[in-house]
Amino acid sequence: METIISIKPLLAILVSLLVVPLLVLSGKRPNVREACTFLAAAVKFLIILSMVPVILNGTQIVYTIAEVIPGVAIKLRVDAFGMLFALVSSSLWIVTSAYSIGYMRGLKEHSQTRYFCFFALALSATIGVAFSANLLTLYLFYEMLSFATYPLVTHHQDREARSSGRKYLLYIVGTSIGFVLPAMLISYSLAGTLDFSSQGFLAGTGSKTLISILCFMFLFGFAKAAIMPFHSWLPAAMVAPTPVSALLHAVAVVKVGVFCVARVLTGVFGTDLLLSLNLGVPIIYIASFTIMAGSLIALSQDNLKRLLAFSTIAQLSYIVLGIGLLSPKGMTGGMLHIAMHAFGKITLFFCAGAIFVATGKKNISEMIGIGRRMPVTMAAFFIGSLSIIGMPPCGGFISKWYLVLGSLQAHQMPILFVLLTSSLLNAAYFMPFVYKAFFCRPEDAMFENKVQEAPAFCVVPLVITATISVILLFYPQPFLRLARIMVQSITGV
Amino acid sequence: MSEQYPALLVVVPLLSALVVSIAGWVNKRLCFPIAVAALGVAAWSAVGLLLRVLDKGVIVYKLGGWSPPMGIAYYIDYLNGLVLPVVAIVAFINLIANKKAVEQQFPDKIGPFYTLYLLMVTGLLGIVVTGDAFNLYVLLEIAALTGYGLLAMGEERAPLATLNYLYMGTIGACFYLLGVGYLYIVTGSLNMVDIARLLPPLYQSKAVLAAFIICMVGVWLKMAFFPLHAWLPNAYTYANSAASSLIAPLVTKVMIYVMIRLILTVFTPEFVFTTLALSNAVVWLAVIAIVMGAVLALAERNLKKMLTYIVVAEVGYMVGGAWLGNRDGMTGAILHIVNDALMTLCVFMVVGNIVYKVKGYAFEDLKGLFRKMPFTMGALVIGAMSIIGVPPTCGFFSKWYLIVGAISAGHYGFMAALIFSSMVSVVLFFRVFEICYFEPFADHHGHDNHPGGMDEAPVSMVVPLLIVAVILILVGLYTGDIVNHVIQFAIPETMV
Amino acid sequence: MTDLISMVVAKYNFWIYITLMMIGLYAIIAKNNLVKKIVGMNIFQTAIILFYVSISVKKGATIPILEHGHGPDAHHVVHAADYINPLPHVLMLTAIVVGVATLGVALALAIKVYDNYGTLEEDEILAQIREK
Amino acid sequence: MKIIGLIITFLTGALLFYAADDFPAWSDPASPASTYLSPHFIEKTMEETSVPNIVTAVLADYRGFDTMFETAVIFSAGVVCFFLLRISRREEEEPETRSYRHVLTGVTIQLKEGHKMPPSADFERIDSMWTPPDLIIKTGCRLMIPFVQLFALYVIAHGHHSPGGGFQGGVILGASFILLAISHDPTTAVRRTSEKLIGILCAVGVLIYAGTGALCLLLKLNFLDYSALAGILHVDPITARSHGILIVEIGVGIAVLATMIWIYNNISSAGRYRQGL
Repeated sequence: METIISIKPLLAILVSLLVVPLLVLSGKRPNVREACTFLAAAVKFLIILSMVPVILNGTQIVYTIAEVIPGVAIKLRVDAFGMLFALVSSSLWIVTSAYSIGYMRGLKEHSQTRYFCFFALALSATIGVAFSANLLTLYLFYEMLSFATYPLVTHHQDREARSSGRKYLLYIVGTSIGFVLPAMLISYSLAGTLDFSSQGFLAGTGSKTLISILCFMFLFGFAKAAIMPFHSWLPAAMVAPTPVSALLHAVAVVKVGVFCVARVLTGVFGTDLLLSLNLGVPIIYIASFTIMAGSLIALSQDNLKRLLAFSTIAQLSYIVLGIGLLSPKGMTGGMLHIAMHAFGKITLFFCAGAIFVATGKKNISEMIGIGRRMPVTMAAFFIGSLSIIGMPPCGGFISKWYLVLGSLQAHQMPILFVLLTSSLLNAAYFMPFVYKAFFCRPEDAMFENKVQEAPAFCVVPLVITATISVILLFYPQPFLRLARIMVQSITGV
Repeated sequence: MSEQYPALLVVVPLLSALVVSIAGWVNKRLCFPIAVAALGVAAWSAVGLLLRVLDKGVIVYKLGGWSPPMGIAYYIDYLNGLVLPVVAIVAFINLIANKKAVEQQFPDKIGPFYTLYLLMVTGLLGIVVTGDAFNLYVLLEIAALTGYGLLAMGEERAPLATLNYLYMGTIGACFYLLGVGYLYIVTGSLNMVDIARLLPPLYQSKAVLAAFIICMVGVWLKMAFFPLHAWLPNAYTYANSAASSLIAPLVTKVMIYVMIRLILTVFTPEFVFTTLALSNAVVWLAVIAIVMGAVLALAERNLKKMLTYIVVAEVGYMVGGAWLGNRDGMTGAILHIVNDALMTLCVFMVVGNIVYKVKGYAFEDLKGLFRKMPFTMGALVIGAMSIIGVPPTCGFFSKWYLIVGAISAGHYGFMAALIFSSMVSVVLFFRVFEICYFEPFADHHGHDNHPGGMDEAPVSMVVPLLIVAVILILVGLYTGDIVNHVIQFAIPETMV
Repeated sequence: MTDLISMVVAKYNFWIYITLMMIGLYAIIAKNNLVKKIVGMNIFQTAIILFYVSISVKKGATIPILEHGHGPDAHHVVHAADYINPLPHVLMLTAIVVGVATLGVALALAIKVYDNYGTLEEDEILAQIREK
Repeated sequence: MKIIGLIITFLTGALLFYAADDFPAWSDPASPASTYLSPHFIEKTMEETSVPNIVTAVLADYRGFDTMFETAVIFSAGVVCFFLLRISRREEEEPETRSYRHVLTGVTIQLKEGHKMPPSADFERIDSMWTPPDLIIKTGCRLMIPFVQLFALYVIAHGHHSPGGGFQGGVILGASFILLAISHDPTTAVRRTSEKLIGILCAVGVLIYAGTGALCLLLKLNFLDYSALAGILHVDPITARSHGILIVEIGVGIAVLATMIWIYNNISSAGRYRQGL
C-alpha cells in the first residue's frame, strides 16, 4: 500500500478547532459568527475533497502528530473508508450550518455562540475519528466527541436536558471507559501495537476466549453505535435542538460509533481472525436483533424525533450487520450504508425540525394534513423515508442491495429474512404518516389549507439533502468506489 | 555557574525566605517580587539540572566539599531530575497566581506567608534533590512544619485539622527517622547510594526488613495512603486556597517520590520485589485506597473536599503502580507524579479562583459558574478530563502505563480499580458541571433568561490557571519524549 | 532461658526505647486531650533520640572531644577506639531541635484550637462541630 | 479508639522487638555504626578541620548542610508561631476599660467607656491583667540574668573545645530573656527586645549561616566549603574551616536566641503580647 505524508488530514481536523476562538470573539455579531462557521465548513470540505483523488488512486495519506507511547503515536491516516465517512460528515456540516441558522434564529434560541462552538468541536472530533490511524487516536477523538456533544445535547439547560445528559454520559462515557479502554490496553499488551492494519494485529496473540471477550468489549464499548442493550441514550438525546439531532445523532456521532466498530473489527481483529473464530455470527445476530427491535419500537412512537431515533438505532445495525457478514459485498454494503443512511436520515430530521419551527408541533398525531401546509418539506420527507426503507429512486436502495448480496455471499439466509422484514417495518412506520400528511380527509386536517413553509434557511438544506439522496441512486460514486477500494484492501477481492 | 545549579536550587529559595522575612518587617511590597525572583531562579536551575542530566548523566554535588559518605551529597539522576522541575514550576506558577488571594486573606501577614511558602518549597526541593537519608528527614520536617503553618490559617476548623495532621505527620517522620536509624545501625552509613552498596549481604536480616517496613509506613503516613489518610481531607479542605493549592499537588507527590527513591535506590528492587513477598498485598491495599477514595469523594457535597478525596485515590494509583514490580507500573507511577502534580494544581487553583470570587466551595455555591467564570471553569474541565483520564490530557497516559503494568503483572484487580475510579471521576466532575451549568434552571427554553454576566477572577489568577491547563495537554502530547528520554533511565535495568 | 536473659541484658537499651516509644505512640492515638497527645508525641520523639544516642556508645570510650587538640601535645595519634561515635550525637542534636520546633508549632495550634472551641478535649470539640 | 491504639502500639512494638534481635549488643565496639564512618571522623577531624570537638566539627562542617536546615527548622517554627498566633492591634477588640499606672507611685486608675488619658510621661498604659511583679523574684532574676548570658556566650565561643556550640548557647541566651519576661512581665521584656528586632534577628541568624555557605559558593567552591574563606580570612584552608565553623555557630546562636524569645512571646500571650501572664 502506497502512502504519502501530508499535513492535510491534520488541517482538516484543525480547521473547525481553530474557528472556535473566532466564533467566541464574534459572539456579539451573529452574522460574522455564522459567516465564520460557513467558511470553516467550506474550507474543511475543500481540504477533504482535495484528498479524494489521491485516495481513489489507492494511496493512503499519513501524518504523525506525536509519539506518545513507545509503539503508539497520535497518528492520522486517511484511507478509503475514513475518506468515505469524512466526505459524508463534512459535506453535511455545510448544509447543517445553514439549517442551524434557520432553526436557531427561527426559535430565538439562547447561547447560540456556545452552540456553534461545540458544533465545530464535534465536527473536528468526527473527522479525527475518520482519519485515525490507530486505536489510541481513535479513542482520543471518540472521547473528545462524547464531551463536545454534551453541551449540545443539554442545550436547553432544563431538568429534562439534565436527565438526558446524564443518560448520555452514562452510556457513552461509561462504556468507553469501562469496555473500550481496558480492551484497548489488553490489545496493546498482547500485540505491542495499536496501528490498524488491513488484516488486524491481534491474530495469533491471545487465546480464543480472550479474543472473543475483547471483540465484544469493543462491540458494546462503542455505545455510540447504539447496539442494544446500549441504545437508550439515543432517544434521550433527542431533547437537543434539531440540527444537533440531525447532524450528530443521525450522522456524526452515531456513525462514529459504527465506524469505530467497523474499524476495530477490520483493522484490529481482521476478517480472517473473525472468520476463524466464527465471531461474525454472534455479531450479525446481535445486529439483527437490534434491527428488529428498533424497528418495532419505532412503530409505537408518536413523537416524530423519537421515532426517527429508533429508526436510526435500527439502521445503524445494518452497518454493523454488513461488516459482521465478513463477505466482500456485505462489507461494501455496510460502508455504503453510512453514506446512504446519512443523507436520508438527515433529510428526515431536517423536516422534523422545520415542522417544529413552522408549527411548534412534535408529535405525529398532531401533524395530520401537514402536507398541505408544508408541501416541500413533506415531499422531502417522503424521499427521505423511501431512502431509509431502501426503495428506488433513492440511494438507500443500493446499500440494501449490497447487503442482500452480502448475506447471500456469506450464506446467511436468516439475514435475508431480517432485511426483508425490517424494510417492511420501515415502511410501516413511515408511510402512514406520509399518507396522512397528504391524503387525509379535509375535515381531519389540523392545518389551514394554506402553504406556509419554515424559513428558507430551513427549507433549502432539506431540499438539497433530499435531492442528493435521489442522485446517489444514479451516481453512487465516489462512495461506492471508496467502499470497494477499502473492501479490496481488506479482503483482496 | 551551571555546575552550581544543585546548590542554587535549594539555597536561593532559602536565602530569599530569610530576606523576605526581613522585608516583611521593612516594606511589605518587596516580599512578592523577591519570592517570584527566587522561585524563578529555582525553576530555572531545576530545568537546567534536568537538561544537564539528560546531557551528561548523573550529577553528584558534594556539599561543603566533603565527599560522601563522610559529608552530604546531592545526587541528581533521571528520577529526581524529572521531579525537580515539576516541584519548582508548580510552586512558581501557584505563587504568581495567588498574589491577589494572599493579599485578600492575609493583609497583615504577607511577609510571614511568603517566608513560609519559600521555606516549604525549599524543603520540598531539598527532599527531592538530596542523596542523604538523614538530610531528607530534616528537609521533611521543614516542609512539614511550614506546611502546618500554612494550612492552619484558614477556616475555623483549620487549626484542629492541622493539629491532627501534625500528630500524624510527626509519627510518619519519626518512623522514617527510626527506619534510617535501623539502617544506620546495621550498615553504619547514611548516604543512600552507600547504604544500597552495603545492604545486599544483609537482605535476610530482620533489622533491614523492619527498617524497610518502618520507612514505608512512615512515608505512607505522610502521603496519606489508605488507611493512613484520615488527616488529609480536613487539613487540605479548611486551609486557605493559596496554601492548599501549593500543598495538595506537591506534598503527597514528593512523598511518593521518596517512596520510589527508597525502593529503587536504597533498598533496590531486588530486595523489595524478590526477597520480600509483600508487593501483592500492597497493591491490593492500593486497590482499596483507590476504591475508597473514589467512594468517599462521591459522598461529599463540597468541591474542595471532594478533590481532597481524589488526591487520596490518586495516591493509591501511584503506590499501586510502583509496587506492581514491573517496568510499566513503575513508569506509570513516576509519570503520574508529574501529571498528578499538574492536574491537582489545576483543580485546586480553580477552587482558589472560585473562593476568591464566590467565597465558598460547597456545591450550592457553584450555581451558574459556567456563565460567571467561563475561563476558570474551562480550566476545571481540562483538569477534570485529566483526572478522568481522557486523551490527550496527561492523566490518560500515566493511567495507560499503570493499566498496562497491571495487565503485565496479571493484577486485574488493580486494573479494575483504575477503571472504576475513572468512571467515578466522570460522575464526580459531571455532578459539579451539572450544578455549574444547569442551575439555576431555565424555566422554559427558547429565550435568553439567564441573569448576570461574567464575573471572572482577576487576570493574574486566570492566566496562570490557563497556562497550567495548556501544560496538562502539552505534557500529555510529549509523554513519549518524557518516557523515552527520562523515565526509562530512571528505572534500573534490572527491573523488567 | 539463659539465652533470652543474656539477650535482654545485652540489648536492654533497645527494650527501654521500644517501651518508651510504645507509650508515646499509644498516647498520640488514644488520648483524648490534645495537649496529652502533644506530650505523647514528645515521648515518642525522645524515645527515638534515646535509640540513636545508645547506638553511639562504645565500651571503654569517652566523649568525642579530643584531648589536647591544640597546644604542645597536639600531634599525638588518635585512636578511634578511645572515643565514642560522634555521628549519632550530631544527628540527635538536629532531631532535638526539630522536636522543639514541632512542639512549638503544636502548642501554637493547640492555642488556636482552644481559642476557637474553648476546650482541648477532642470529643467535646467534635461534639461542638457536629452541633453546627 | 483505645483498643485500636493498643493494637497498633503492640503491633509496632512487636515488629521493633523482632528486629532488635539482629542488632549488635549495646556498647559493642565492633558494631557497623562504630566501625564504618566514625573512625574517620574521630581520627581525621583534627587534620581536616582543626576542631578538637568532633561533634562540633561533624555538626557544622561535615554535615553542616543538615545543621543549616536545622536552623531553618527552628526559624520556620518561629515564623509559624508568629503567623498563626500574632494578633495585630487593629484586629484586637478594644477593651471596655483602659488601665493606667502612675510610674512613680504605682497607683493604677481605670477609665471606662472608651475614655482615654492624654499622653503624659507620668502615666503608662497597662493591660487589665497586669499584676505587680514580686520584688524578691524580680531582684533575684535581675542578678542572675547577666551571669546566665555570660555563660551562654562562653558556651557559644568555646564550642570548638568543649561541649557546646551555637544551639546550646543560643538556648541559654534565649532562656535568660525568657527569665526576664517571667520575672517581670512580657511587656518589659518586649520593650528591651522589640518584636521587630527579634523577627529580623531570627532571619539574620540563619542568613549568617546560609550566607557563609553562599559566600563559599561565590568564591568558586562548593556551597558551605569553608576552605574557600581562606583567602578572605588570610589563613590556611584548614584553619579557615575552623573559623567558618565559628561564624556559623554564631549565626546559629543568634537565630536560636531570637527564635526562642519569639516563640515564647507568641505562645505565652497567645499572640496578644499582653502583660501579667
